[in-house]
Amino acid sequence: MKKILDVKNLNVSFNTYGGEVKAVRGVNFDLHKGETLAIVGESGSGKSVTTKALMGLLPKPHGYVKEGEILFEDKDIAKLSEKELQKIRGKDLSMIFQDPMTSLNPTMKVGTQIMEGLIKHQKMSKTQAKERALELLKLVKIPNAEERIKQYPHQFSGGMRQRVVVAIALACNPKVLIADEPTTALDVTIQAQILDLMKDIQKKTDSSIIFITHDLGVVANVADRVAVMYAGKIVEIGTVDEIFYNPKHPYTWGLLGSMPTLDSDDSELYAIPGTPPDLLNPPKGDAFAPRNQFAMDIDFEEQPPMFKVSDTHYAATWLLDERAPKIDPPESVQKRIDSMASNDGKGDM
Amino acid sequence: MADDNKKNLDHLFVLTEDNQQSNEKINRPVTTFLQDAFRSLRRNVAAMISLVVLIIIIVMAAFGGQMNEYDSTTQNLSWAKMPPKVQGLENIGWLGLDGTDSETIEASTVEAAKERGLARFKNDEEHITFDVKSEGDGTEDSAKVVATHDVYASKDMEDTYFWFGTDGLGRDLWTRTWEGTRISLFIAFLAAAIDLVIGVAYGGISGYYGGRADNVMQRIIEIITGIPNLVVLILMIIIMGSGIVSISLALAITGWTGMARIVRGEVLKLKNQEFVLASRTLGAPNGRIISRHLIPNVASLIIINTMFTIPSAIFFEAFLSFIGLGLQPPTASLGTLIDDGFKSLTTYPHMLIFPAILISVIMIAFNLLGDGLRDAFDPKMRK
Amino acid sequence: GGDDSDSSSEGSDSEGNAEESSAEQVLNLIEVDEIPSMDPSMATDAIAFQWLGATMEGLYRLGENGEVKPGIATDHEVSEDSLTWTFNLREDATWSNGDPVTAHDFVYSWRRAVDPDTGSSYGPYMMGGVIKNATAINQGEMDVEELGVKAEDDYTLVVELENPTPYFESLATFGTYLPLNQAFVEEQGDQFALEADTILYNGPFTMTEWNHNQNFVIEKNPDYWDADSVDLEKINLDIVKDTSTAVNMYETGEIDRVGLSAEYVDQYAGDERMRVIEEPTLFYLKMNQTRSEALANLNVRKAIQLAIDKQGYTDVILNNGSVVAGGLVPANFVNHPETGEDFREINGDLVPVVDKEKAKEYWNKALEELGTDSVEIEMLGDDGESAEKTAEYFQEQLQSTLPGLTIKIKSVPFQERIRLNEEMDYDLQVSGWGPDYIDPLTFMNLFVTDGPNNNMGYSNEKYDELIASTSGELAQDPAARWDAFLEAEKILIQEDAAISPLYQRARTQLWDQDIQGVIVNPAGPQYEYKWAHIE
Amino acid sequence: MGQEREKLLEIKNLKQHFRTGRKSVVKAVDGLTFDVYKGETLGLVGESGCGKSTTGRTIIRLYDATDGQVLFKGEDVQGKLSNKELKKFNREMQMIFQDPYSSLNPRMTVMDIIAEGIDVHNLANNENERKERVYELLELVGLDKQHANRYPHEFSGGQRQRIGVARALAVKPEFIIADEPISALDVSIQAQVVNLLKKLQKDRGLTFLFIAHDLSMVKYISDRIAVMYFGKMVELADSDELYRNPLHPYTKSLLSAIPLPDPDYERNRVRAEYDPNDHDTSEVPEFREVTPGHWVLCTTKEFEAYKAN
Amino acid sequence: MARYILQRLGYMIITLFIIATVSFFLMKLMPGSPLGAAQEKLSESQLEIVLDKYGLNDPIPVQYYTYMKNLVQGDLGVSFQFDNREVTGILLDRFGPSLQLGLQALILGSVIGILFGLIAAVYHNGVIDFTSTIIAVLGTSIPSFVFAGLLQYYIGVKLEWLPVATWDGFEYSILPTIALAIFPLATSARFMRTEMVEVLGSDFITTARAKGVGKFGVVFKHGLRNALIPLITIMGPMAVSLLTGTLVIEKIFGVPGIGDQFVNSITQNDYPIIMGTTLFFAFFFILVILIIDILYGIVDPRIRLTGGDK
Ligand SMILES: Nc1ncnc2c1ncn2[C@@H]1O[C@H](COP(=O)(O)OP(=O)(O)OP(=O)(O)O)[C@@H](O)[C@H]1O
Ligand SMILES: Nc1ncnc2c1ncn2[C@@H]1O[C@H](COP(=O)(O)OP(=O)(O)OP(=O)(O)O)[C@@H](O)[C@H]1O
Ligand SMILES: [Mg+2]
Ligand SMILES: [Mg+2]
Repeated sequence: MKKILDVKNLNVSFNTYGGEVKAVRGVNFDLHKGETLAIVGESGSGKSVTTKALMGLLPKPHGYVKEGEILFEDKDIAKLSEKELQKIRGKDLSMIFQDPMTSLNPTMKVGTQIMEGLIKHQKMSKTQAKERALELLKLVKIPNAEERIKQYPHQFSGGMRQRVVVAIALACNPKVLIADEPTTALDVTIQAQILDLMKDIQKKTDSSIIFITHDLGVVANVADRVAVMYAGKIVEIGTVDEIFYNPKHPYTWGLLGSMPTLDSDDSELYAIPGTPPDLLNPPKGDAFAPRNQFAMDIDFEEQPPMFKVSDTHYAATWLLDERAPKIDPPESVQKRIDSMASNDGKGDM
Repeated sequence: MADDNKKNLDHLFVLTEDNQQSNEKINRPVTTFLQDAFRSLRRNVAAMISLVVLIIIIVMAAFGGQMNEYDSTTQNLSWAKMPPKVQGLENIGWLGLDGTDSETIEASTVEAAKERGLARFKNDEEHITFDVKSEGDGTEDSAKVVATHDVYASKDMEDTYFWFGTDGLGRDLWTRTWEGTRISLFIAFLAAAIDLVIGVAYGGISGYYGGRADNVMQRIIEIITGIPNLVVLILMIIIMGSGIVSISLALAITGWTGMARIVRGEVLKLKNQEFVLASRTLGAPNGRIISRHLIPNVASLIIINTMFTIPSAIFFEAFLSFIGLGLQPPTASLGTLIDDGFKSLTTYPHMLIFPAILISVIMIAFNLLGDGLRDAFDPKMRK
Repeated sequence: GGDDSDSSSEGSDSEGNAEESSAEQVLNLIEVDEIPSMDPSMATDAIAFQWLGATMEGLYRLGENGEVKPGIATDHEVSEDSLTWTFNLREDATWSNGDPVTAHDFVYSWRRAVDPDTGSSYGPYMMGGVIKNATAINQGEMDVEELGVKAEDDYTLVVELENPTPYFESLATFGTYLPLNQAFVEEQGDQFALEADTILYNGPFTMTEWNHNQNFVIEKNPDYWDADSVDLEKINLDIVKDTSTAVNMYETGEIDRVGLSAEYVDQYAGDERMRVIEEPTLFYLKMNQTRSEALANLNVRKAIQLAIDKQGYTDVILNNGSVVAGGLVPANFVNHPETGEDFREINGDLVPVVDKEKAKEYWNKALEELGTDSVEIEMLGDDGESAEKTAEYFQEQLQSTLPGLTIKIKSVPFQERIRLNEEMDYDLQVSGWGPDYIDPLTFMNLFVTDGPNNNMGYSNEKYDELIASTSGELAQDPAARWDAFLEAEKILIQEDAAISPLYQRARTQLWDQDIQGVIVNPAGPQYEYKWAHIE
Repeated sequence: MGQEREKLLEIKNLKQHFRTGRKSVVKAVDGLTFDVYKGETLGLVGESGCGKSTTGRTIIRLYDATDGQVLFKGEDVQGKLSNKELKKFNREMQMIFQDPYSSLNPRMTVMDIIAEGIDVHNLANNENERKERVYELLELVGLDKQHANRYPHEFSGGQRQRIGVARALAVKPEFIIADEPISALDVSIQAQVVNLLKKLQKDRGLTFLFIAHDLSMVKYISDRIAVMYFGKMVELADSDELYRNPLHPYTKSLLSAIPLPDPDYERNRVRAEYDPNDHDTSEVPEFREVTPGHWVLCTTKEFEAYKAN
Repeated sequence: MARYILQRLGYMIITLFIIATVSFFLMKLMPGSPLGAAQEKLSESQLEIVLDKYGLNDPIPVQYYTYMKNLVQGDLGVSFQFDNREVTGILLDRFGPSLQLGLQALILGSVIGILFGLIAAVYHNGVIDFTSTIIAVLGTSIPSFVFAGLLQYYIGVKLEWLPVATWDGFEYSILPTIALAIFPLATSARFMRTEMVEVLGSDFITTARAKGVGKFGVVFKHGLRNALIPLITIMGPMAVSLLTGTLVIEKIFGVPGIGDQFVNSITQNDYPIIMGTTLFFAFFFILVILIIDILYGIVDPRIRLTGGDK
């Protein structure tokens, strides 16, 4: 498969009153044509910042790419001027944001907001753009599109608004669609609809998707590959099956373990204790160490490198070092993994 | 990984014991909300400078009047309208603190201009110096002469210093300016204080009880806003005589509605916040909810609003002086001083400049401080 | 025009702009407020009387030095008993609508002024006690027809007076005595005198434009009987309230005359354009004897009379040419009927400018009499120009000269001051009086017992008698009448120290130097433009 | 089961209508009837805006019910109560709120926040006792007593939520309404709070009404689950029963929409969509017991069909 | 919408009625008579006659009744100080210049202020931002009469660019407009900046940028309208005070406006004008607030104007 995006050693920092916030610290990943890469990780782990850097949307001047390259079709986005970026944004790279309530301009008609990108990038006339906008609204299954196109965002429900956001993002058939928690604010039922919609469209247009979420259920649903972020780093990356059925990083264990399944299971959930680190002063060693049940002394001294598990699966934990004691995932996590395996094929009901 | 690196670290590959316990600790020192706000205020240079300036002004308002030998009421007509003169600064010409009055005169010839210059300063030839700027060719206003009159010398008062000069009754303006500042600040603080009490109580009650009470109370506010404050002020003056109290009261009577609106709006928002609901589920009485939960959370807005009330009260007082409804003499306020000085703007600019600068500095400082506080109190702006 | 050939100031040869006499005869002036009324019966204030005077003509008009010049009346006869005045009117005077001005117009206007239905303030004030039955009519006790004024024929007006009034001639120049065209007034009804075209003019000028509160235009009246004497074609008036604005307008040449406040007088010192205009308006300190025990004491009042340095006050604070006053009747106002000497010169300064030693003496005596060593007195101030400084200054002067005295300043809005005055609810106040007609009486009757302007509890039988005699037995003996005034003034000021004279007001103004022949009147309209011209 | 157990709370035909305009009325809760047994956790699920919070808040008297009864230990707690009754009620029933950020007063120390109930009900005789109680509670929810004199903004979401729990526990309530206590929390933190609640229930025999829209969590923590749709309850059953045998189409659609952290499962998922128009509208549906303990909102026809199943 | 406006107008009538009543009785509390200095010259009985003419001797309830009755018929009475002149006419006359001046100042001030604020927000923390902050703070910190006086002296007298004062055509209105505009300018610049900075940081702006919308489009098409919403709130009362005349500016520039008239009538005890003006101000105030609320609805589609409370 063709690599459409290649992120190399991305470092993003913010200058704040308190000092430099190192929000992203050396992130590497790539994206192939037609695939969906999910990025998971808890709040503040740098997911959004990473994607904003991809779009060249870091808040200037205090947020900046400190180091690294973002190669999109061999151009380094980090080095493009604002003007050049404007040409790419919305056309080749497109983005859906987390909160449908705030990511639409409340004072502009929904139709106009969809048409804007079309007029700009596809050089369409107003009428053409309007037609296409209608088409898009229908594509995202907005009933009564002819009526709705003239309405304002507040007249839409949350789910419909998010569909509008999706329509805007899809307007110019982008090569890469970045979706930053597009369903977090939505109900499960609506979330399911949006996810289906995205998958559907991806199939039709063969675009690539970077999908950010902290909901592992969603990941399991949409992703081909998964990157797990913690404290500004990717701590584990692999195919969706590798991550779910053979997780190697203790943080990934924590994430999996803290989600109950629908199977009756009265045992305690596996909770990750403590709170995430302060990125103003990232710890010396492994940032996850203080919350890691299986932390070793080395974790407090040295940052772990990426250990290769398979060709597609890497994890940054000293536990994978040959000198480390052999540690298995905690019982509750293991049980969950096992039960998932046994669940196979029983998904329909 | 380099090989030697590995060796050195071998011993570290053991599980750390008791890792869990430590991480629920918070290592930062305890900071109250106010400390936190103040800390971010401290980073705001403009606001901090304003704060320092205001403190200096307040100290000067309290003690500045006592820094020289003059008092604010003793008159001496032979000392009237003397320009400012300051020890040490009298030789720095452009500061204008050298105790001279000067006037640029344009006439057709230098002689004519000089003659008018002499007349301008009561023909006190001995102490007038001329600086011919342009010679002139006999046509109208072609000659330009600056006549400078050494006022102190002409009165044989070379060793006397009025730092800000004197006013039309020969009173020391330094003393009067600081006393005026004191009065202006006092009026402003008094008005703000009354404002605070009425506005906060009214807004709080209106917002908290809501419903019909709120509706009625809001209509009352509308009516009060509809009655011009000058009418109220005149009534106050007539009932209580014109003075600090009546001006502050008039200011407060018409001014509290703004505060009430703000507090009401905030209380309306706050009263549905979950922490208030939590308190209600615990059975806390209304009094407790208002005093422990609502008021402390509106406090920052109240402080900010007060920061903006104070300068507008100072302004209003100045405005009243301008339309002749200000304080009664011989009490000075910045307003009366500016009004007084404004009349002599072109002849004796010193009478206007010092109080005008002071009022502007006070206004700027309160505004910047208010802005700074708003930023400091607003958690969105912090980080 | 006319007979005022000796124009006041001549020297405008300083600059090279002495252009031909064909200068445009236009004056640009400002007025400090809107004209409150152009209805002669309703007018009460200086601005109204100023422009009524310019656009209308009564029996007579004031000329140079307060001399009475012929107006609609050419001359008059006075009866033996001085009670009947017969005016002969000129036949060539017309209203601006072409109607002739007749004696009936006067009868109508004067009746209207005292008619209680009109609700005039100045009608009863100016005519009451002067024209026969005026007061009774105003009280509703008699019919207006019974007013002592008759049109013998179209051009003969007979006026019957209540008392002999030697100054009636000058009274007849006053705005309230102007004639009105009955047909026109009644036709206009409510609208009368509200706009420039709802007024009829018979004076040297007419008002051609009146944009309320903004500006108005006065133009030469071609139908005026003496139009030949009128040079001025037009006066443009803007309403400007702020002194510095006015000065700025003068500086840019937008207006031709401006009044200077004390601050500006310094700035323009030595400027040739400056003119000082002395007015017969007198300011004095009223001392209310009814409220404060201290002020009821003669020595306290005498001390106060002497304690204030009035010279410093006029020179530094007022700084507008005002002069210290030594009595109640201003200087250069009335002259002895025989010798022509000035009233003030004859009676001299009844109190010195200042005498702090003497003041202290009186004060100590007074304190002894009062049996106290501290006295508090309230001084009422208002919010007029330099009123604040005045209050401050007097306070300081009195307190520093008279130990134990505390002066509390109470400053209130103008209307409130009038009320407090009326109710005698004050101790001290600065008050001023400008004459309504040219006779000492306009000042002297202020302080008769219960006089409308007394309001300070002053009462002296002798004084009352003397004043009464001037309108009674002495009315026809000018010299004796004069002496009565002299004596009365001494009683008021020297003996009783009822008031403390302060100063006689002057105004300092900048005038364009080519303006000539504007007369400043002692009473009535302040300026007379009929004979003005621009060189 | 069910019937023999002691009913702690009985809700009968509860209605809560909000007047939003002159004419418009939002029927946030429209005739709920259900019981909560002593010691159980009843989960309440449904999509956003279906009236879950309103139900909770009405039960605890934050709103005055438009209609219906709330019997707590057999006594009606709606309507006018005497001060004493009210105080007692306030101690017996408590609430944990959704938003860990807005539910703690930012101007109060943790000590004062937790002690508020103690203060209001005079549960401590002196300052020292008050302090000890707060320390105890802090420890109970897994926090350190050093935290007592700090302000809420210094805590993470999970810690804040635990402070909220401690506050509710301070008055030793029997019944706690937890209104989406974890939905605003990070995944890695959610488990901390859920574990805590579970532990509390086990140790202290508390009764919970657990409101959430995340069915998997609800399933994990609840004994029984009630499903709400537009102000009405559509299904109520034992959690296993509901999961295994959902009857109402809405419940089915809800269950089918929950994404599970299992890629294989997800790949094969089939979603059931719910269209309220599919119902027979000629008859007003009623809440009926299909099998013992399993209630569904249905018409007679549907009822028969369910029964047959 | 129409229903909403009707309802608001209904409220307005009630409010105005109360204000009329309150101001009527406040007037009765004001001491002194409207006759001014002339009254000093009258004897007691003459005074009575004059007071009778104005109906000031009637019992207060009667006066109140008469006043209200006339008010309902749109008759505000006649002025005391300007003999026989109708208050309504005076107010309308005087309102013209104030309205013109106020509108000009409002437009000038808010347009420039908004531009300033916009630029400052876009170049957040730059030199322009700093400069405009300084201008904004100075603009609200210098007493208006000082500013007006300086403007008149330097531009009118020294440079002779514009007429010094009086009211005689458009060029006469320029200086007072500038003097009057400085406050709205400063205020709107400050508000605009704060709001715009906030709006520019919001999600939908990021969405717009993600669409590839350029800087200009982001600021004007997306930012401006949203930042205007809070600005409208403060512009309301400001507009009222500008449009109803500002005494100081009117006095200094010799503008025959209503602010000047108002103070004048207060010092002259001209009750009918004071009451008339108060009612007029109140009416205008409520009207402007209503307009503002309607404007809200236009600028912000989220706000629906309904008959209910808002
Ligand atoms: N504008 C900014 N200024 C300073 N710090 C920032 C800014 N934006 C983000 N950060 C910091 O960067 C870090 C990563 O933030 P980011 O928004 O990428 O997190 P996230 O993984 O998207 O979290 P969430 O799940 O809450 O969206 C956080 O610590 C945040 O505080
Ligand atoms: N005070 C109120 N006034 C008017 N309407 C209200 C009020 N409170 C809630 N509502 C309305 O009642 C309905 C139910 O709201 P509720 O908050 O109970 O839903 P919820 O199920 O808790 O949703 P969520 O999952 O979003 O918390 C909503 O449509 C809401 O808009
Ligand atoms: Mg994010
Ligand atoms: Mg809820």
